[in-house]
Amino acid sequence: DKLDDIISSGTLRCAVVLDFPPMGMRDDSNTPIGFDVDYCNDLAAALGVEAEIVETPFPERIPALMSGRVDVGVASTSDTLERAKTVGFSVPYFAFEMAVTSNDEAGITSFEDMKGHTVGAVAGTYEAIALQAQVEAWGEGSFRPYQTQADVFLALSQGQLDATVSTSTVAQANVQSGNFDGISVVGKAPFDTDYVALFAKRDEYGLLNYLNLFVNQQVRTGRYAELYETWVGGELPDLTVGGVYR
Amino acid sequence: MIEIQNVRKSFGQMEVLKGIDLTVAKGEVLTVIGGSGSGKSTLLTCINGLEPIDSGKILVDGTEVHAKSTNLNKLRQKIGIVFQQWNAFPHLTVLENVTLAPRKVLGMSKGEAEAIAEKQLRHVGLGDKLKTFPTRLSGGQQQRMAIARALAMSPDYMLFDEVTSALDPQLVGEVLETLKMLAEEGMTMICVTHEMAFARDVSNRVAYFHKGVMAEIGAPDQIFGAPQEEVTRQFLASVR
Amino acid sequence: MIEIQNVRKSFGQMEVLKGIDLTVAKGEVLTVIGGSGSGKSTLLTCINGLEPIDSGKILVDGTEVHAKSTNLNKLRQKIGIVFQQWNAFPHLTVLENVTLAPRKVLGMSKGEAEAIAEKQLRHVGLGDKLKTFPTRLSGGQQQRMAIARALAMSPDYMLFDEVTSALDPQLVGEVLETLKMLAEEGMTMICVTHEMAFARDVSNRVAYFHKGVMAEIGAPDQIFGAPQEEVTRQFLASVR
Amino acid sequence: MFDYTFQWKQAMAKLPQMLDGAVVTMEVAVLSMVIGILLAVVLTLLRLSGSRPLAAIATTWVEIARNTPALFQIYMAHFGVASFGIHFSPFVSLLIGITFNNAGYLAENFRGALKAIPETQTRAGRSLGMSQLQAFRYIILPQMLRIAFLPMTNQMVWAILMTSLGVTVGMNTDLYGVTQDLNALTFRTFELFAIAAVIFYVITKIITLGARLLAARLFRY
Amino acid sequence: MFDTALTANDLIFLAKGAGMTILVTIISVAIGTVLGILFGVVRVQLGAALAAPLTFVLDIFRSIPLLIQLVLANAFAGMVLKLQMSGLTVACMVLSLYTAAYCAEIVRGGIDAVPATTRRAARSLGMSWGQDMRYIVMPLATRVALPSWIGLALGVMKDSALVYVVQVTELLKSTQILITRLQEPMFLLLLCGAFYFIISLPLARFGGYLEKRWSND
Ligand SMILES: Nc1ncnc2c1ncn2[C@@H]1O[C@H](COP(=O)(O)OP(=O)(O)OP(=O)(O)O)[C@@H](O)[C@H]1O
Ligand SMILES: Nc1ncnc2c1ncn2[C@@H]1O[C@H](COP(=O)(O)OP(=O)(O)OP(=O)(O)O)[C@@H](O)[C@H]1O
Ligand SMILES: [Mg+2]
Ligand SMILES: [Mg+2]
Repeated sequence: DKLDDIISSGTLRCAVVLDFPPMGMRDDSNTPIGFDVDYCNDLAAALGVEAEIVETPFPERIPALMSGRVDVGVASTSDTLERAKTVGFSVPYFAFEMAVTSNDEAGITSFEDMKGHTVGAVAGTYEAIALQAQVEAWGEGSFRPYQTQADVFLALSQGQLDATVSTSTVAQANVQSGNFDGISVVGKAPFDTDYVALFAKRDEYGLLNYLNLFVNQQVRTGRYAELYETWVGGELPDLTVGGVYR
Repeated sequence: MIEIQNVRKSFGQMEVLKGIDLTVAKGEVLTVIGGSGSGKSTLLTCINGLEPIDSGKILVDGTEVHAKSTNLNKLRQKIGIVFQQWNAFPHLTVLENVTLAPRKVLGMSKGEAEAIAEKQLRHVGLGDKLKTFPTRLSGGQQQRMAIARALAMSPDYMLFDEVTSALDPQLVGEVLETLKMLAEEGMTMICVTHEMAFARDVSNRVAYFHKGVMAEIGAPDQIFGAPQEEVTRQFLASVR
Repeated sequence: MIEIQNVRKSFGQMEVLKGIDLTVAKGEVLTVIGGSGSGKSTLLTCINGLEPIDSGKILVDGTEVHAKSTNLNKLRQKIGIVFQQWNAFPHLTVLENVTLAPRKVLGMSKGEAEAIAEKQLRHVGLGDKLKTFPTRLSGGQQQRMAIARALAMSPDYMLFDEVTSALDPQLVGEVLETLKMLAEEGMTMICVTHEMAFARDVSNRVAYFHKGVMAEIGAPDQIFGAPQEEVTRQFLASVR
Repeated sequence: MFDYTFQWKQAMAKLPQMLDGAVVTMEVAVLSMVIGILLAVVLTLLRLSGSRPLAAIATTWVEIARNTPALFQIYMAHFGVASFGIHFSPFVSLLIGITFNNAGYLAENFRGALKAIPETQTRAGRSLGMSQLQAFRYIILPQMLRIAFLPMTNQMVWAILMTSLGVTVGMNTDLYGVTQDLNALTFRTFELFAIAAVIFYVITKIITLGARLLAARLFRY
Repeated sequence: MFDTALTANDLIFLAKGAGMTILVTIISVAIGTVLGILFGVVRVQLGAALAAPLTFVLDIFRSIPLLIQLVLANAFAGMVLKLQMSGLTVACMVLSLYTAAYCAEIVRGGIDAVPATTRRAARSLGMSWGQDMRYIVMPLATRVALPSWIGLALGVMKDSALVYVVQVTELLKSTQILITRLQEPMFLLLLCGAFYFIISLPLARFGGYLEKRWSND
């Protein structure tokens, strides 16, 4: 099966989104770095193979897997039920709070202030789907999906967007990077915690089982906390949900 | 009256008209003959101001054609011209070809213009071709249409530049007949042509052009019967 | 020997050859005359197998042209043909035009082919045009080049299809001279032509085609002097 | 080998949404063509104007339009010009990008078409007393449009295909954008895009067919 | 605008993207041209009626956005056929067929432009079909087709900007990556546009020159 294939091929190909700091990004020499990149490297090491980072834009993560271009996704992918009809998810390996970032000139200070403004997010993400639904519910303002997180923040700093909802880690990283003038994180978005999971083909039970155990081990060995401290910092998100079996 | 006074014109280095003097009176039919490149076409396009001149003067009914103040679009309305080829507007029907200028230039209504156009087209024998496109016409019919088109502007003068020379021999006759008819009606005309029989029969005077100079001008009998100049004699011998 | 036996050929609905019988002996010069659309060109292209036939037989030196087993490329090497429109290969020089087939079809070396080509080109009076491109040649020169090109394959038969009719009058003579020269050298030839003087002077027999039928065939004196058929008489009257 | 289960039913349920997207796609394409043709006429006139600076502007436009990717032009219309504080909505950015491209290619076609119209046509018009502009408007332009009609049809098809690039500037109401959004929700990539492909194919066929019928009506000569 | 954070490293990164653009273009144009010649000749040889199925298939590549072709080919190869293909392979396959579809039309036009009488003359000298094709049709058709073919090759280079959807990092994608890091969109986009322009313009001019030269004789 796939697990055997990976081990015998000697390479693990991970889909990673590289314009999603601090989860995935590039350093000054344009080499991929970030939480997801390290996570993939850890997984490869556990399997005893070489890691290969395949950059995929958000909308192309699942197609890349389905088309056999990658073996697993380590791409901050929300584990929605709709998607689980197509791919197999592991248990969550990370959890995001959603934050609102706005252009200072728009005068937005909270999630509710976004009503009536032009807002945007990355096409195909959990927050984009939720935000678009919210804009439709408000009945005013407009929603724009861009292809990459970079385009979203570029549009935001250019003033093409008034505000965006993104994972709080990404928002903090981008605001602190100093690349974007005149934007700030102004609050939380009242969306459910966005649990993200590793994914693989849904009929690869062996591999999925391995991924579940791997996520578990990462937490148990403290590696999860270590990576979190390196790339994000602050209070470690709890990956468990109370009151239900997983 | 068309008065041409010492007109000179060059294309680049080459002097094409070398001081032409010529007057055409109202009602006169002047035929211009001459070898290829002698400047006949150039003279016609200077008369209606399509080409600028280098020196001299051309007066049409007293108006100086190349004066800055002259409204050429207006002037050209009284000078009809028909060229050797590519006259028809291929995208318009015969009727539309003829009504276009009266409507857009003279501002006639569609009905008015069509009435005039139909009259002129019937005049040149194309009364049954109104809705046809020019590409469906023979060369002779196309030339007659071009004549009707010029006539529809009610010009006082008509200039014809070798209107039959691109036609098959059997089509030449019908076009010459039309010219003859116009001449008989008293239209003032300058015809550049290679049809010597036409020149002899129809024109009041014949001018012979040679290398940019009007070598000789006179009554047809004189030019064809007793040419004064050696070059005229040679030319006439070569075309006979 | 070329034997044509009851050949029929249609394009779609239209029957273009309606049962032609004709034999051309070695060394003979046959001229074919006839109105436009009478099937003359079609017959020639059937003889060298460029067009299939519907029924009947064509034999060239005993080989049936349209038999499945016949190697047409081989057969065509002994039948040279020159068409009405100049069909020079525009991307090749005159010399290359002539050497191409000997080299590629007969497998001659470049030197060999060039020797033959030069001989043939000198033969038709183009000895000084070897390196020229055909677009720089006059129509008459292009036709002569086409003749040299066909001759370079050392054909036993030559077919000529109105080789002069697309030429300006002053160029016709030089091409007819070349044909005459070939005839005098004993080449077996079928010439479709409108040049009656040539037909009379050069050919052994003249065939008159009318609407897909060979209406009459005989010695030039007979056809031109005392045609047997009414249609022949009418045709000759119309072209005189 | 074919153990992939196609879910056409689920995808077909989205057809109405995709057809709505197709309407937006058509809007962008038609608008970009209409404006593009007008601009191309202007560019052509500028290139003929005899004024060097004007001709240079027109030529630069044409060369950039023809020598850089359409995607680049659209991206530039959105993110590029925003550096100067000029903001266009995705719809407008896409429209500007495609129109810029159309105008450039069409201007080049028009120039070729003009060459094919004999000079004597203008002369004939002028000698009837028409002004330069009238001669262009009533005599040259109609003939030019006829000669350039086939290239114009091709450009229209390209305009339709180019609308798919709108997603890069945040467009999600056109056919491609709608399809991509649906894909993000359901991940039925193959089925959804196959349906989109069929819709695109049908649209382009309707356009080429329509153009052929239109040509038969318009150009009776 | 001219003080930029762009480093030599970034320029190399951009150059790599440009290299990828050129690589994809060369492979696709090469394969596409060979296929296009094949399809074009087959179309002419079979005649319009018999070649209708081929014409239909080729037409599809010209009637669907390239972006969709790429996404579909990617999804089909991976999800349905379960082939393990790199993005580069998929990109080159799709672009090759795309090129072939346009090239077939160009080839057909070129062959049709060779006068039938010239081909008859060749055949009547005893040349076989192949020899006629090789020595007469090909050189003549090339004159007609080459300028359009150059246009096509440049078109493919520009269209290769879309292969980012199958995870191939070509020039425009590299530019976007740098924009992410450096936040100098205008400067980087101009750089990127200049690059396309610099490759395209001389070739386009050359095509125009050939067209002018050959249309005269
Ligand atoms: N627009 C032009 N630019 C440059 N040279 C020109 C132009 N028009 C005419 N000429 C040249 O001017 C000379 C006179 O030309 P014109 O057409 O007046 O002669 P023509 O007497 O009408 O001859 P033809 O009988 O051949 O019509 C010729 O040598 C011609 O080549
Ligand atoms: N390839 C073709 N397809 C259809 N019809 C053809 C074809 N070639 C010739 N024809 C028709 O066959 C008839 C005979 O043509 P052919 O060329 O043999 O006449 P011809 O005697 O050579 O006439 P001409 O003196 O005009 O050359 C004509 O009506 C012509 O239109
Ligand atoms: Mg003249
Ligand atoms: Mg014939």
